Amino acid sequence: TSRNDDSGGGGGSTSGSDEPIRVAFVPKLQGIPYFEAMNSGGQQAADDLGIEWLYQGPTTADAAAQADIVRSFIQQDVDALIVAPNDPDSMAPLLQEAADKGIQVATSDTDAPDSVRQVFVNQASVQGIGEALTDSLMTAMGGSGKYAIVSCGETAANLNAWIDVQKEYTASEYPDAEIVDIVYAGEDQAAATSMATDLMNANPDLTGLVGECTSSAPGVAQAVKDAGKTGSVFTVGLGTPMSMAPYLEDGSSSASILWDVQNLGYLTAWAGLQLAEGNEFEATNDVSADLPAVEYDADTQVLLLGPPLEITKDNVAEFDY
Amino acid sequence: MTATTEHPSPAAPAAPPEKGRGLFSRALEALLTQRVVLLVVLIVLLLVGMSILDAAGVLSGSFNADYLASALISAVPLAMLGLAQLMVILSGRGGIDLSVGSMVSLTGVVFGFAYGLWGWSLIAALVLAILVGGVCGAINGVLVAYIGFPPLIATLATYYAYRSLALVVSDQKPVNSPVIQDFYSAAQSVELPLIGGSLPLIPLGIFTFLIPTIVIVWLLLNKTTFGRRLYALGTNNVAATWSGINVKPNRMAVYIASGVISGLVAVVTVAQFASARPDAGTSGNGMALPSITIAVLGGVAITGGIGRVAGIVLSTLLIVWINASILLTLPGNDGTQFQLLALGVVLIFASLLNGLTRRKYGGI
Amino acid sequence: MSVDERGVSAPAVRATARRILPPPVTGQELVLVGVIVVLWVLLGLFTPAFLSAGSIRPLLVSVAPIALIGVGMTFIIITAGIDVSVGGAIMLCAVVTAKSLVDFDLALPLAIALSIGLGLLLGLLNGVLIAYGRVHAIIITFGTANIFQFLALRVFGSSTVNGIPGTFDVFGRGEAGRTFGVPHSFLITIVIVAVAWWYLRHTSGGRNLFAIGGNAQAARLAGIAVQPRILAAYALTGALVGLAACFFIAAGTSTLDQAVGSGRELAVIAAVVIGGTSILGGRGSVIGTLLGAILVQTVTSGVTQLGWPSQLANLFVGVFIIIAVGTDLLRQRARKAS
Amino acid sequence: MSPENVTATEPALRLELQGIVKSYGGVRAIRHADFAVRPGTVHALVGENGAGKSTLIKIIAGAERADAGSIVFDGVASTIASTADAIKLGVQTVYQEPQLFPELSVAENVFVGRELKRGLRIDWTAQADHMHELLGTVGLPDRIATVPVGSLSIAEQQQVSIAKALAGEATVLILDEPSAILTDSEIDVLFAVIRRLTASGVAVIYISHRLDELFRIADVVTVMRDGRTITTEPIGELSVRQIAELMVGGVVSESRPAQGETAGEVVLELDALSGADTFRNVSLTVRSGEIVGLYGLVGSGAGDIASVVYGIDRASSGRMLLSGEPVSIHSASKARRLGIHLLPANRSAQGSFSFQSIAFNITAGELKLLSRLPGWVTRRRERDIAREFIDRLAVKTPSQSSPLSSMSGGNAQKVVLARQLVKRPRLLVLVEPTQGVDVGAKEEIHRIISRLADEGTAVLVVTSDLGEVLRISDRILVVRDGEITAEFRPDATQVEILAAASGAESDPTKESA
Ligand SMILES: Nc1ncnc2c1ncn2[C@@H]1O[C@H](COP(=O)(O)OP(=O)(O)OP(=O)(O)O)[C@@H](O)[C@H]1O
Ligand SMILES: Nc1ncnc2c1ncn2[C@@H]1O[C@H](COP(=O)(O)OP(=O)(O)OP(=O)(O)O)[C@@H](O)[C@H]1O
Ligand SMILES: [Mg+2]
Ligand SMILES: [Mg+2]
Repeated sequence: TSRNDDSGGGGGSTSGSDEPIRVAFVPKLQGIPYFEAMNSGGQQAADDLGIEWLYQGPTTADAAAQADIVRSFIQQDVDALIVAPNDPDSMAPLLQEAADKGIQVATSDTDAPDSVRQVFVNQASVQGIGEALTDSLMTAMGGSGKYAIVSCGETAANLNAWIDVQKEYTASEYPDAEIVDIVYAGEDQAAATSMATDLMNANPDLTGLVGECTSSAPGVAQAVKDAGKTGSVFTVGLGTPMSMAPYLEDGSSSASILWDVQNLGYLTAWAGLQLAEGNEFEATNDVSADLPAVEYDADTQVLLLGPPLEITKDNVAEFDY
Repeated sequence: MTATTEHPSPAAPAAPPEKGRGLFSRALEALLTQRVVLLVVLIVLLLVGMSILDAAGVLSGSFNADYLASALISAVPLAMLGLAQLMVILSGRGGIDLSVGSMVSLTGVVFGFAYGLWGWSLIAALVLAILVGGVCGAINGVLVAYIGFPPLIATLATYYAYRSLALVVSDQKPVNSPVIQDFYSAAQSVELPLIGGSLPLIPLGIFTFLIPTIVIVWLLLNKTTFGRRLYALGTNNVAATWSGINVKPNRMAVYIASGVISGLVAVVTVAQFASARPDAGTSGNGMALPSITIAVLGGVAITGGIGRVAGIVLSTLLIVWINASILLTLPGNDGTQFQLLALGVVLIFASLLNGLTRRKYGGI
Repeated sequence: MSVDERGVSAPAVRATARRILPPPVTGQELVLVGVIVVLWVLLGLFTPAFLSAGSIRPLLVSVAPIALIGVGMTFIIITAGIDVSVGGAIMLCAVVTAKSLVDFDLALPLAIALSIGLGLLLGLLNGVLIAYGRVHAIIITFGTANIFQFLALRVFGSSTVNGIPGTFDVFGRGEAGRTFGVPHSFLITIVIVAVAWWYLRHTSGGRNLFAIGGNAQAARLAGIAVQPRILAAYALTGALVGLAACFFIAAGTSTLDQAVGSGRELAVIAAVVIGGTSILGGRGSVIGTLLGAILVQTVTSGVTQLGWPSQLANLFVGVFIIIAVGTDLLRQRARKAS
Repeated sequence: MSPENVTATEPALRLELQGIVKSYGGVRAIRHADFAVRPGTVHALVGENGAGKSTLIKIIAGAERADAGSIVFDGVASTIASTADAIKLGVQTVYQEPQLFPELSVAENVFVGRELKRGLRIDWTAQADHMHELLGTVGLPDRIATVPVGSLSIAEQQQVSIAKALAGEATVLILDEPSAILTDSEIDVLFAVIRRLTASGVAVIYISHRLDELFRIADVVTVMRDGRTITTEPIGELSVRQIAELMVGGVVSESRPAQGETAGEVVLELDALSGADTFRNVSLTVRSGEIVGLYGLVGSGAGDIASVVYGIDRASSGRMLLSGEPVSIHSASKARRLGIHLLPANRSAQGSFSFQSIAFNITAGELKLLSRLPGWVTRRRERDIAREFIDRLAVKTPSQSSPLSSMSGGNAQKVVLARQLVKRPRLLVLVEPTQGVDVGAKEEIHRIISRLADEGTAVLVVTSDLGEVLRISDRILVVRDGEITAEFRPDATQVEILAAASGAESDPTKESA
């Protein structure tokens, strides 16, 4: 068997010192603007930093399909492997396998806490996102009223984490506001729309809706628009700029909470390079012109992109994804 | 050869042994009319082709035994559920089980609770998983065998019901604990004792779950009277009744078997994911449609009465290895997209080839 | 053996004529109407606004595409076939149509024609392979489902289709999309269901579909052109998928993503079987299918409007499939017994 | 018509086939067939099971395509590529196995593929009208029109198939063993129809194993053997015996099988047994070593008695005793455990595992015998058992692993019978044991039955074949309208028995086999 010589730097074609450093990133799901934007950011970094950026994602947001891809990257013996796990728990052992083969491992966008990942590239703190969502909805709703959340995958770890923050934060900061229901529409826009409609019918006094992910954010806005309740029911969500633009324009969506996804991709690629070269992270790192001071928390091993960013009709045009 | 139970067409055996026919023409006929042979050939072609590409250095990673072996980890649930479908589809009357994925999710969660949270022993939790799977399957069985629901409908209904239950009982959070984290070792790749050194690491699940299941199902189908009764009622339900076969309990049994296997797969999946996910068997395309695909690609006649264990094993190997190969051949999103194309083309090509040639060689 | 030599009096004949006519509606359909009425009344009582236009209209909008494809699926299942590729076909038709709406700003008729034409093409592919390939429909359509999905993903090109214009709003968005307050997508569906019902009941083409599903061999021996008819059933379904894809775009947001169509095949099949069409072929009705689609949508949106956990909806869908088909089974038992 | 005036007025040929060849995979169904039919004549086609009769007519009907050979129709060379083509030419066919649609009503079945239309619509009134007339012609009640065919008896289904063939305009009418499952009175109706058709110039091709009836209806007879057409003669020139010998290519013994008069103790006793609404207080006994013939016209309820004895149906009242022990049998498996075996009437539906091997089919009823270990099977035992019975019943097959679907009706019947004999039964019930079986095989099956009896098995033969019941029974019980109306000894005449079976209205002037 070739097992032993493999860990050296495997496939004939890919080994060899003159080759650039190879940083691989596995998104949760391919073909959605969010991760494709991360990809273009990573590509950008690759060009700037002279590394090879490998990007491959499953066609369904499915832990098993993602594992197959991770396995193939391990087989390709890349220098750094970074994953946005669909299921953190199931990713942990795979990262272990990679590490055992001498591959530098990290997570981005979604963490795998109890794994051997050396760093988590965090777009914004869970706290930050949850609070930003709540705050911008509350500004629209005037600090009080009933609202509901249309989430996506029932089991999506980070969505559920944000929702928990929203619950607590709303309770503590906005005593006059109340979350009346939380529903799960999967990655399905149509389902998100009709569930949002049902929620408005079920709660005539509903004045707010949150679209917790990139497919439900435009979904809830569309529902409000169709119901002709623009201006009386306010929506916010985690939507990618271009998909949200029309709704931000016509006011059916008040704001979209996101972050500069391309920069997140850039930072991810950069972090991969640092790991591959064995560099330590500073407390604050000068990554690029856009990212002059990225903070690193050595205890939690987290690189933080920065505070979440509120996209409104004023700045939505600045983004091309 | 088990012409006795397993020949889809009168082809090979029905033809009187003509002296004149050369070895080649008989080999060709076998290739064209027998799925198992076709699958073996396709697998060989794949391996040879990929090795050439590898030698030519156009692959992004080395295509070697280790990779093939590590890819087998996804073959475990696929093949096991394929075997479940084999038995169910064999039983005829439109036998099919759309609920396997949901049963995996549900039993997985229950297993997770028992083993991960209630601190049950592995054996106890395993038995529980088998029981829960068996009960889910029994519900399908009663609906189909005793009340007379068309299987597709009964299992479509329970597919919806079980997946929803899995989410409800788990409060839609993966069940998790250190114990379950460590349970991943049950899915890890290991070195075989003795000869192991000269072989690649093989996922443990192959030995602990898949091969035992293969052997048991194969023995059931080919070496037991239950298998005969199954083929009989799958071929002609009425004639089976008139031959003194109690069709209802036997038909029910295959749905229970399907549930039990799903229970085992649930355990495998918990090990693989190192957590009990309430959507383990239903996320993405779910597990039901792929397992049915494996079964039909393996040559199981959807109308019942025809199907072989070897076909399931081989079609799983083919699919798993094709997918693994594509990932090494096509970088970026293309890779995962072309996996879909490959699956579709192989499935249609194989069925059409056998379907059409069966006519030439005198079909059913 | 000529038709004219009557051996009986005219009234007697007319009586027999009525007797040999297939029944206009099946018991199953009546049961479904009952169940739906009861559910709507209950939901009307226990939710603030279920029976309001603002709730019923979106319900009809989501019913339309499922019922529409359901009509084709009913034809197919009556011939003892099945099509699990509709999900992939929706995805492909939707993305191609949406993209050309964005890129070329197609006029409405062109866009519809494009979508239906493409769907028809996909249906023909299924039909040819199934009718002439001697392979069971479920196998072929499993295969084509993957291929359609692949093609759709290529067209998506690892991105979503953004900024889809409101060309399809006439199908049910806003006042322009309604007549007498009913969304046009639903009205179109009703019309197509009615035509399909008449075709299945009163034309030889329709009756022959039942014959094919009942016993294909005997149908062939009776001189029916079995293969072309089967082909036609899949082609029809393809065309309807094309139209339904327009409905999906119309009901969706200004962004189309890869999730479109996924899992719809099961939703359609569920509607068909709840509607009393026998999966074994030879028996079925498009009205039942429409009712089945309405029932499923009622359950899912009912659960949300009642404020129950949304993940319970599927449980109820499962239960209703059992109940609907179960009652059908029991009534057949009863009929056999008597 | 009599053969004489046929040969006198030589009408042109309606249909002529030459050098027809057809094989299925390895099986050479037709090696060489020449066949010509004249309008206005009834042309009988006879041959042993597997001779190729059905295959030949399937080629005429467009259901199969010949590998070689030519077809000339009304003087024009024609290719019949599909059943549609054949029907266009006016070829109407009644197949050996009824080809109907169980879910659809009789009315719809009759008009499938030949609907009467007004514009796009089906003209239901015209169909109802025509329907009424057709049902009258084939002797079925009018009310049956709306019943789903699935719920009819095989005989009724056969009559529906005939009505179906009559629904379209016919130039050639093909009947493949229509009489096999019809009662004599139903056959009389059929013959009346045939005579009307021939009078109006239709050519009728008539396949049957009941050689005696050919002399009542046929003008010309063609004999097939091993896929070849051996000879074609005016019926008058041949005797039953000659035809039989041409078919088997040898000499047929007329000898009645030896009958063991050693009737032992009572095995089966029915005491005032009644079925749901199929038969009423039937009492009978069958002793070991005795062959009891239960004769009844189709629909008389004789078959239903068998189903109850075998546990397929339930008795509504009365007792059943096995060797004096009262038993309640509610499943076939229970029946078999008690040593009661049954050969079902409908071979294809109730007997065959069509695409499974012959060996599988033979052993399917007695899986326990396939190994010493309970629940286990070993292939060697299976092979041995299969070989033994293939030899004992002289089943014609290249290999025991051939699928049953590749065998002709008669050979398939032997295989299904073998299944009942693998384990020697205490009581063997045979329902229409020789239906659609040729003379040679019929003899063998009868011989097998009486050998079993001699070895001490109690045999109950349920049949509507008068010759058969007289030939093999030690005692004959006649069933009419669900009741046992008479008992005869085998020396009774056909006329007596028929009278008892069909009430007064059967004509006693019927020539006997
Ligand atoms: N390529 C393979 N890889 C792994 N297992 C295999 C392979 N081929 C066959 N097997 C296993 O070997 C056993 C024999 O296969 P199969 O069921 O085809 O037996 P068979 O050829 O039908 O023999 P028999 O005539 O006794 O039934 C089964 O357990 C099957 O799963
Ligand atoms: N579909 C088939 N596949 C393979 N062999 C077949 C098929 N149909 C018929 N045969 C073979 O062709 C030969 C002729 O069959 P055919 O049915 O014509 O005989 P037959 O004269 O009608 O016999 P019977 O009187 O029993 O009906 C038989 O040997 C049979 O095994
Ligand atoms: Mg085998
Ligand atoms: Mg025949």
